[in-house]
Amino acid sequence: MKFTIQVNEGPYQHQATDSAYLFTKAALEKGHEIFRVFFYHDGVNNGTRLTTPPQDDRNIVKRWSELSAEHDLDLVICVAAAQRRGIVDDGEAERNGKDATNIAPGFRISGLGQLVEGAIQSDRLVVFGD
Amino acid sequence: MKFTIQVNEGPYQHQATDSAYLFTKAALEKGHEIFRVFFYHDGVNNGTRLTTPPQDDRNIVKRWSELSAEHDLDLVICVAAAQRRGIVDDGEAERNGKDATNIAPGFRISGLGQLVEGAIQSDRLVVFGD
Amino acid sequence: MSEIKKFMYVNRRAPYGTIYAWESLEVVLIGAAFEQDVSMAFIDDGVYQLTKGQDTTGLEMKNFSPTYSALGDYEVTKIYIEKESLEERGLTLEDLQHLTWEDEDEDWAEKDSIKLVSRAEMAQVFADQDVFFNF
Amino acid sequence: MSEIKKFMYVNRRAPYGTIYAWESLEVVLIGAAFEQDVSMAFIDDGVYQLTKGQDTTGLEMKNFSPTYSALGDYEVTKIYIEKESLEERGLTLEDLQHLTWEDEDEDWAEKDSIKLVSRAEMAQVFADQDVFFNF
Amino acid sequence: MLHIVNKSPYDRNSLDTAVSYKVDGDIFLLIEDGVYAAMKGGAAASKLDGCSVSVLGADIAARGIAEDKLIDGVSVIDYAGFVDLVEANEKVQSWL
Amino acid sequence: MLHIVNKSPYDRNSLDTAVSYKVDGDIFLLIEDGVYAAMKGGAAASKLDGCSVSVLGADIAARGIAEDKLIDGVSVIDYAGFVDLVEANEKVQSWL
Repeated sequence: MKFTIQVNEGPYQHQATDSAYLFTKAALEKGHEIFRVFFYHDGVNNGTRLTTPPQDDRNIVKRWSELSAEHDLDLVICVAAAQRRGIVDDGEAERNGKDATNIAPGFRISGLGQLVEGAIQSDRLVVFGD
Repeated sequence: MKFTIQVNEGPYQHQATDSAYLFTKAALEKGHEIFRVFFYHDGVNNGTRLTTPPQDDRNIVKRWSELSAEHDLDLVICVAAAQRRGIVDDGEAERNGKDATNIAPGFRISGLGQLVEGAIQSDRLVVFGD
Repeated sequence: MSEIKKFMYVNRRAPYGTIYAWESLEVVLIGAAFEQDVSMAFIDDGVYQLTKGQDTTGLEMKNFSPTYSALGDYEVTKIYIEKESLEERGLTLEDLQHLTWEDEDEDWAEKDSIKLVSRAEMAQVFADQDVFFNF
Repeated sequence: MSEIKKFMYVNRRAPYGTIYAWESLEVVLIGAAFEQDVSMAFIDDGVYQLTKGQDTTGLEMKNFSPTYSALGDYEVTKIYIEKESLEERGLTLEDLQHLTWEDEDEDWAEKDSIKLVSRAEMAQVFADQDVFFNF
Repeated sequence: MLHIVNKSPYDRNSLDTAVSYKVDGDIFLLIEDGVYAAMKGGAAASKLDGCSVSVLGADIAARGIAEDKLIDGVSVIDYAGFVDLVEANEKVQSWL
Repeated sequence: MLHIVNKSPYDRNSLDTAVSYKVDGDIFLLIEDGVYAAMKGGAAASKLDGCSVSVLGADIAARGIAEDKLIDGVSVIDYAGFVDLVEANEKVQSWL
């Protein structure tokens, strides 16, 4: 079965991204297809490579990046939400005159249409948030 | 009178940082002293210079930076919360091997002791959050 | 391509205190281009999103409430408002914006978009949907 | 320097669902070095922070509940737990960690840190504080 | 004590909790989504019975709440008034 | 319909709302702080009367809730079981 996952909260503050990750991993392990993981609202903050969590805690961003690399997972960050919150890739940096980027490996920035398309193309949309 | 302000949420998702800003501005206009604004939890996300909010909306980060420049306001980002969420200055970048920084002008990263000191040195601590 | 799906946007949050109401509206507007069968439900504090006379000047925030009146132009014409949620908050339909759409099959006659339903009726509306966008 | 202030840390959130409980505890531990008169209150869902037997393995999260037992070593010895909040949740003190401190004035005798109080008593405890840290 | 409540009373328990700690002389300031509690005709309005209540004018305006929709006795203040309240009350709690 | 509830019933109204939309055949999955609703002896437990309820095992373990502290009839599932529930229910709502 084909799933699209929506994540509405950033790392560490709310459990939403943990639940989404563990659900996504379990779905992949069961042989399902994850059509897309869409990061919306504060969820875009999951896509920064600049985090340095404590050694004895999980690394939420890295976990997503690694899962993406392993399963060719499409991790999409909403561009409008990202602009409000400061998640930037090379293209965004150039367009908006930013002097740095912070996007993490495996994530890409795109429009809200990607969420809608995910909902259309997938059998299920599962939303994780606050 | 001397105030310390604590901000627990990031820009745009929750109104907390708006309320904190408007309160801080009003306190300064009335001639009070703002000993410190301490950004904790997701509040640290107020301190990234990489945001590009829509033209017709307020620029939350820039507003804080400008208020800081105008009133020599001490804007402190909690280091532990910042590390979890990816807010980085030069020192943090070097310590944690990060290839970019994103801290906004007027903000500095320091320890939780700065919050406690703020509470001790100020007449009032006012917390804004979710 | 898949067939047309019934999309339900469920709005349960007040505006301005959090950004969910606004960012939800943005999905609806973008999603309109995908020509699905779209409905919106306003329940619990979500009914506050549609109140008349919002003026955000003092908050220095963008007032996005005028955008709801554009929903009809985007062919979002099924807007369910829950009676119990209104009543609990001391509101009536008079307190909310009057949202309409123009029916091109009937010489662009202006029609009401808002359907006032009970909680029990809303449960039936929900039971008839395919995809839920919860904010 | 100011005189000693009465600091009250008010904990109203469950652990793990959000980070507030943990990041609140971090302030308490750091704040202990400043030698103020510290109290902690656990009310509403905050009482869940102290439940015994927390095992976060399945969530891949750090289990910070053992840290509460170190509070006594940091001279945080006034831990108020609200009776009504416990009862509403079907909990008793037996379900919570037993927090203690050692009194150096009495040959390091082990004493209870936890004070079970009613809501009315908690209101009086609050009335006696100087600074509130709300999480 | 000044109690600051910023959450809708229909969504969260924070107003319930805040008023349950009321002692003589306490003041309740409603900001952000907290202002909905002070609307006339709402089921939550009675939670404020016997309380001294202020609301932030900018927050009610943003939400389309005219002053005549507020329950009797509520003071509408601006941010300067908010600052004054904090100054006037030695103890301040934010019921997040 | 699968209703997913992730908030404490003592803090938020989301469980109240979710169960008020129950129709025959609906299933309630409690995750994150939502699991507290299923604790025996809690004032919120009765909200689940007549509902088919599952809870995530990892979430109850993290919160120190032994399975024998759960109200009768609750299924404890793992994330794979969560995936199965989503697969088995054509409609899924997250009551955020």
